[in-house]
Amino acid sequence: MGLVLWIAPLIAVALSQFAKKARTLHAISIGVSLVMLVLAGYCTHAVMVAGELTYTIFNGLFLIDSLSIIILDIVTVIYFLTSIYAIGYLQEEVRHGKISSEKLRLYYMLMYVFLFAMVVALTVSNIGIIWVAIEATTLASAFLVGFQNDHNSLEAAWKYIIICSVGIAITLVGIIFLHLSSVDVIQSGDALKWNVLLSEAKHLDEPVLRFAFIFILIGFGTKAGLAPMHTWLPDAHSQAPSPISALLSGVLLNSAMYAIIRCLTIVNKNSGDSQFAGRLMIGFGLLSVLTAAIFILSQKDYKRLLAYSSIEHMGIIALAMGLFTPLSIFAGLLHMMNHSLTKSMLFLASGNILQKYNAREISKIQGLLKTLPITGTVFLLGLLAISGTPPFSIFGSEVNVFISVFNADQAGLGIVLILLLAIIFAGIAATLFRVFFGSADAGQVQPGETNLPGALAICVLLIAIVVTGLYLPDGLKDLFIAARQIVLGG
Amino acid sequence: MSTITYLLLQIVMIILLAPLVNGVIGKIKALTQKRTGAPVLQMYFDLHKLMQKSAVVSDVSSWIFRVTPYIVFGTAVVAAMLVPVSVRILPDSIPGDMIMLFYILALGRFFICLAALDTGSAFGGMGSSREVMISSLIEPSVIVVIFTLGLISKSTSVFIIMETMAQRGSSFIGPVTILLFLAMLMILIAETSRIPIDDPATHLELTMVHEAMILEYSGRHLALMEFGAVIKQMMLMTLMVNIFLPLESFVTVAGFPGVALSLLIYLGKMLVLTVIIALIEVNTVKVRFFSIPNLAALSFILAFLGFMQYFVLGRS
Amino acid sequence: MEHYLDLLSVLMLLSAIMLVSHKRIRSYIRTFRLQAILIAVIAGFMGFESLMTEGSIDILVICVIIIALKVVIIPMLLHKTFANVEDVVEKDFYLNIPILILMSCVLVVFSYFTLSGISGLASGHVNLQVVNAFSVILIGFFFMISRKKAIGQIIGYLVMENGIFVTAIFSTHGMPFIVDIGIFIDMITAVLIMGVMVVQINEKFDSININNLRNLRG
Amino acid sequence: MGMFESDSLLCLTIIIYMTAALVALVFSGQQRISILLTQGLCMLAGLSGAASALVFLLSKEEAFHLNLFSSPIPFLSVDIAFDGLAAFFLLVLSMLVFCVSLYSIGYLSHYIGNRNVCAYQILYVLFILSMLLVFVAGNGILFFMAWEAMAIVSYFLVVFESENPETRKAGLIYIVMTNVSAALVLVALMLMYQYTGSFDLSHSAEQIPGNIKNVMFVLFLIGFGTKGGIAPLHVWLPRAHPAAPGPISALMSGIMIKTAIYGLLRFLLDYLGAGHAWWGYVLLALGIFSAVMGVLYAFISKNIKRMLAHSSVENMGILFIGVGIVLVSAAGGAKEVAALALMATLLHCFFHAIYKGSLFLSVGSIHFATHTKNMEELGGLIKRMPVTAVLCLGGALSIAAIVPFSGFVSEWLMYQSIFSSFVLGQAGLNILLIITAAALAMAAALSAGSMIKLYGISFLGRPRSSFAESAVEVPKAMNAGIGILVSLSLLFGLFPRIAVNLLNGIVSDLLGVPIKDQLTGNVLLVSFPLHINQNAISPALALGLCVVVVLLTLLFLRGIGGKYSQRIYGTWDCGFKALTPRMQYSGRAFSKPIKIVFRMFIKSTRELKLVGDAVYHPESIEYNVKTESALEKNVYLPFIRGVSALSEKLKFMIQTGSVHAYLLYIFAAVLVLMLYNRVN
Repeated sequence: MGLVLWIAPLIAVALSQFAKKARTLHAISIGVSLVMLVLAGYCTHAVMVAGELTYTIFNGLFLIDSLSIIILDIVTVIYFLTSIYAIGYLQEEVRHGKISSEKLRLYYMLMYVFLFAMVVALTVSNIGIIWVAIEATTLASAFLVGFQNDHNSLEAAWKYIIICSVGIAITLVGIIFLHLSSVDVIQSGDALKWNVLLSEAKHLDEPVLRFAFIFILIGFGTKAGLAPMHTWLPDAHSQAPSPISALLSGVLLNSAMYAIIRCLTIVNKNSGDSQFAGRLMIGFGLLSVLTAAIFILSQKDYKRLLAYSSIEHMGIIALAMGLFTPLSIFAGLLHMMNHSLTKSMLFLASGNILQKYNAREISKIQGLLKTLPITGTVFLLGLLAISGTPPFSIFGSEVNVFISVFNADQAGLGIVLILLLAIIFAGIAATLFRVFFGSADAGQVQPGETNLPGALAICVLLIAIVVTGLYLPDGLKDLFIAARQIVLGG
Repeated sequence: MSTITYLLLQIVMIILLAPLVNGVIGKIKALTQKRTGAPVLQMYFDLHKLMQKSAVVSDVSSWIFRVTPYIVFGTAVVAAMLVPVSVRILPDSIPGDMIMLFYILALGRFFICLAALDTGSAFGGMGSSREVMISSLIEPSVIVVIFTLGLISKSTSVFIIMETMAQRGSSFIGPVTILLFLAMLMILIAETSRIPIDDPATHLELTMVHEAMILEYSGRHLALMEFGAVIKQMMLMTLMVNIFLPLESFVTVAGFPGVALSLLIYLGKMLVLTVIIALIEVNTVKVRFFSIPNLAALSFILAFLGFMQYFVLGRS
Repeated sequence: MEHYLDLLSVLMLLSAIMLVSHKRIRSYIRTFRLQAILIAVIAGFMGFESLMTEGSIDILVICVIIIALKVVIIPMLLHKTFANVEDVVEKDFYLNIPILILMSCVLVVFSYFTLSGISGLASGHVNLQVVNAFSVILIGFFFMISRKKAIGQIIGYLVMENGIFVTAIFSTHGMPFIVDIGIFIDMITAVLIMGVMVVQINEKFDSININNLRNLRG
Repeated sequence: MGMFESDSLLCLTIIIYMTAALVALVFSGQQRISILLTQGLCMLAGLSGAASALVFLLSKEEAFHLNLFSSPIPFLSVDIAFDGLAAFFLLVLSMLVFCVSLYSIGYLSHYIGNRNVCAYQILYVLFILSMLLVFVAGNGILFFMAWEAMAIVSYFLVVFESENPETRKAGLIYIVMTNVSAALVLVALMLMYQYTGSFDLSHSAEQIPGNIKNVMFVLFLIGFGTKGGIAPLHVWLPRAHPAAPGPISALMSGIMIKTAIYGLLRFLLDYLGAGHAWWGYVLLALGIFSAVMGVLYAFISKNIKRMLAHSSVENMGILFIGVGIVLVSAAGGAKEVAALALMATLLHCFFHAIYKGSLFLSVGSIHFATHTKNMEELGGLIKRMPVTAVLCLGGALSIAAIVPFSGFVSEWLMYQSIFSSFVLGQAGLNILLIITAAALAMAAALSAGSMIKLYGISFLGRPRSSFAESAVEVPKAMNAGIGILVSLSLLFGLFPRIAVNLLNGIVSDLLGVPIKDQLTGNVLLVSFPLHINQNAISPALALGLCVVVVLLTLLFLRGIGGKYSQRIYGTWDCGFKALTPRMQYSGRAFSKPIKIVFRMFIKSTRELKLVGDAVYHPESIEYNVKTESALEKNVYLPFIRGVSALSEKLKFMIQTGSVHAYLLYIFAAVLVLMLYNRVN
């Protein structure tokens, strides 16, 4: 049943081959995303009951536990909302003759491949396959990034594919050494399986493992957008069509981070403490937040700004994971969810803005609240949420991160972190708040929402982040706690 | 009981004698200038005449303009009630706090300044603007003087301060008191708008401050204004003489004769102070408006030095 | 036969350094093919050995794939893609060739220094081979940075991949089979996509000089 | 919990506020109804809030905790701790809210049709609610959440009339400064957690080591000081408060900046327990600085709302002086003095909220009637808006600390507490105290001056523009709102004992020394037989005397001069016969002398343009003076420029756009980490 998760996107690819009209394409995409959502729900249920879900075929290659199911749920939910949004978005694009219906099919097929790769990455037990899948996501999304096929998007795509491929290649080195560290312990049958590696962690060859972790961290870190490997991210996220940006920021970064967390778990269990790996994670995390702060302070392009804020939040997550205390891990996982929902909401909203004003420069946008009442409001609240303002969900997880930092007697680190976040807020306020006020020159912009499905989608996301700001369903909380247990090493 | 007698005494001594001071000052100035000068009681005649005249009121002005004279006069009188002419008769139920004394005067000043602006004439505005500057510059030294006196007598109540000074007997002349006296003298001059701060006799827009504010007034309003001003002056002078020249210790007899004697002494002291003020008026000229800050600063420095002296000389 | 492998690994390294010293795109591709052949040989050796000892033909299969992919297909694709610019001499480097070569030697030393700390690859032979292979990775990476044209990046990426593969095969006699297959599929698609993009870049910017791609900054 | 106990009333209040927000949302269609309902509900909530506070303060209940909601997310829970301090600030808030909402019913009428009333009202309610939560928050995180919410919501209210770019700039400065300061507060709270292991504000702070306490003090000082607009962190205040709509500026100046005082008292005095004397010294110094700075700028500003905003800075300075004395004397062990100073501080909070609220509201009425905030375009309003004029005069007298209004009482208590703290008798402190007193005196005189300017220029004389010419009296609801505040101010001015008795419990809670037994005399009389001075004031008596005197005078005059007769005639014009409004003294001219005297603090650039040929016979002369704060010019602007320039520079240094550079970063990262791994 869970295996349908792998099959469904492939079927969708096949179907969209034969689809004639745009409407059918949209229908297929909604259908498949709905199927994925249902399946994810099923798996979640199964995992909640059994703790993990696996099948005997491919000797247990398919394996989901609470950690992966959380990310998987995020993926499917955001993918679903994005595909709702995409309908309106793409229709608008087609209406303006920006893309032909042929390209529409290509878009959807690439989307399915992207989805497939991502789901595979989250549901397999073999780190090697995870690597393959994540590389595949790069390849699938490279064209999506360059979808507009103008100078900038092409440049972005090129940088994206080059840097990410290199990064992922480096990961491969790490995985080789990971394998090397386990050859004499684990028989070749379940080599590189993270569950086996985890259970055997104590017997792995420590120096090799550490060596491996360096490369894995840098490699997957490149994909997760940790500074200084983040450089592809602002370009790709700002140039990609907004639904893609939403997926990249809300989903792809998480699955890369997921892979890192898996390996982190193994390394820490192997060495018994989080000294070595923790330091690296915290270092990269803090560096990312710092970079984001520098870049946000004087940002001229709102999509880039959002991209940098993704870097910031990935940094926070990495930092939380690096601390490796129960609280910090819980907070980090929570932050992954909150950030994904909020950021994808923002990117979707920015897509509406881009289509309306057809300008990326902040300076060219005015009177947003008047022009796009719904999108504008959501965008404004989203900005507040992303910069950690109560009562939105990100505040909750950020505060928990802070607390765990101070709890670990890292007062200095905590102070730096808090101040950097304050600076980032100041930056966002200073650069971006001006777009909401005043009134757009009636010449080229006429008020009114164009993308109604999109408006619906972002509203759903807004409600989600407001609710999760103060409340978590018990089931979800149990999942997070189980996941925390897993990260802590079972 | 004592309160009633006190009030009566205050009314008689301060309010009724207030215009006389101006008369005396005027006379002394005239004599020093080899003139006969107006009679000492001139101001009484003026007030009487003014009270009978009908008032001319600007059509621009509002009720503020009309009520101000009463407020000014009222506050002056109330203030006068708080400053005993003799420490032998003190009220038991009137709290006379020295800070409050100046804040009561502030009420009057507030309304004078408003009334000056009420008629929409440039003179009024000029006057009140200048008045505000002078008063706010002199205020710090007032408070320092009050605090220092208060520290000496462990209270900021006028009565207690006067009593303590009186009990200190002949040792009243000391560095602290002298410095404070000089500071207070400047405050007095500033508050009563006399030379060198302001010239009550002039009506030249370059120089006038207080006169500019009451320029629009006439008839009984003017009378009340003038009267209020002299009461205020009388009150401040009383304050000074009873604090800085406490000759009570020379009065040995008790009871009514004692009171009478101390009142006589009080009149004597007042005469002395009047002469001092008159001589200052004669021998100095009105300073440039923007040198008034220097005078204010000087008075503040004096008061501050007095304060320092108090601590340096160990609570002398 | 270990010393054969040593020899081959050293040849690998040499080929990598040779690559750094080249200036023409055609010679890039030629050198890459040479390196691919070396890898194929190594894989052949290893595969033969493992066939003898364990009776598994995984590595031989992979050897075949390598020959098919790296020796035949990819160079062909590259030739096709860069047909029009093959003979252009790449002039402007960030650093001149001798210094580049010197730095790649430094990289070899560095990788020896860093790897020598790892007890996991204790026995000297493996150590030597792994060090060589690893240096190939670093040099490939370095090559990517040192060349300004798109082809430079692609070749460098491929060389990295070679190095990684050899490292894998030297240190652990290959990854699990399925992983290897996946890796190859990814690699070929990656190269394909890069190729396509190079074509697009070429027609958009009418040059494959990556330095022109600098609109997105800050 | 019975119906009329403070805890149930408190919950009721919160519920009513929530319903108010809901109602505003539901009735967004019919704006008139929604205004009536929402503001009405707010008034109701104000009443019940005040009731809860009063019940608590009068019945001397024990402080209580309520856990309204606790989230599955760790550390996020709405638990309320209600003690005397909270009750007091709740009381102030509720009284103000009641009057402001009453006022708003009239004020909002000119939003109907041209503004989003629904959004405004929801924000308004949320603003009040967040402040309420700040006061009753039981744990640090909730406190911070409420604090942050307050900042954000108030930001949106500040920029509500956002068509004016100045407003947006003000909003930006406000949001940035307030958030950075909030971050500092958060750091302090985190430190608190790190050492005590709990965010509970009633938890003891013993485990916190001394140096950390000092760090926390500095953090709290900057954090709360910025919120309270204490100089030199006040730059946002004179911009934001004038920019906001009338009722909002009343709330902001009236109560929001007081949250800073609440924070200081709550954390420094209640939580950290007074601590060192130097904390007090710092507060004193800051207080003096902002009192003088604030009043100077208030005096010279010609925008009526900005003048009031500056005067808020001054009053925050006075409050800081009060807190400073509390800390100094508490650290010095002179509990009575501390109690006296605390009482003075609380009273000043209370009264300033009342009269500053009334002033901002009446200035709002002026803006409502004339659509200008510029003093130089006003004048003669006393004839056109008689009621507003009377009410505004009341407010002006109160803030000028003039007998018999409430301003004087707290001012006098301030003087007395300064005077009392000489018992501590340290040379340095004595000097500082006497300077404080002098500064306070000058500030009081100057603020009286600025009120004379405000009132005289805008209400008296002749109208200086057509706006003022055509002004009409504002709706009754507005004047009613102001009226209540002014009469409260007069009431407490005449009978200060009421307020003092009310607050006595708080003082004894916080310092263990009830101030009550230092009070003697009847209700008319507040006197403090402290062991160093027995002083007394009785405003009521003074007023009574004054009235009697005036009546007697009237009789006397009647006796001498006969019936009063007057002749209406033009103002004296030197026979020139053509006085125009432009010949009146302007606001700028009024404040010129002070401006010249204090020129070292006030940077003003003037430009004189002679139109026409010769210097001797110009056709017309244009004279323009621009006054700006030396602080902003020399400190803030350069800083901001520097930061943004740096960011610009680094941006292009790092994100060069060259893929080679990017690869190089990764390469470098690999090499560095390998080295790192090798060397340890």
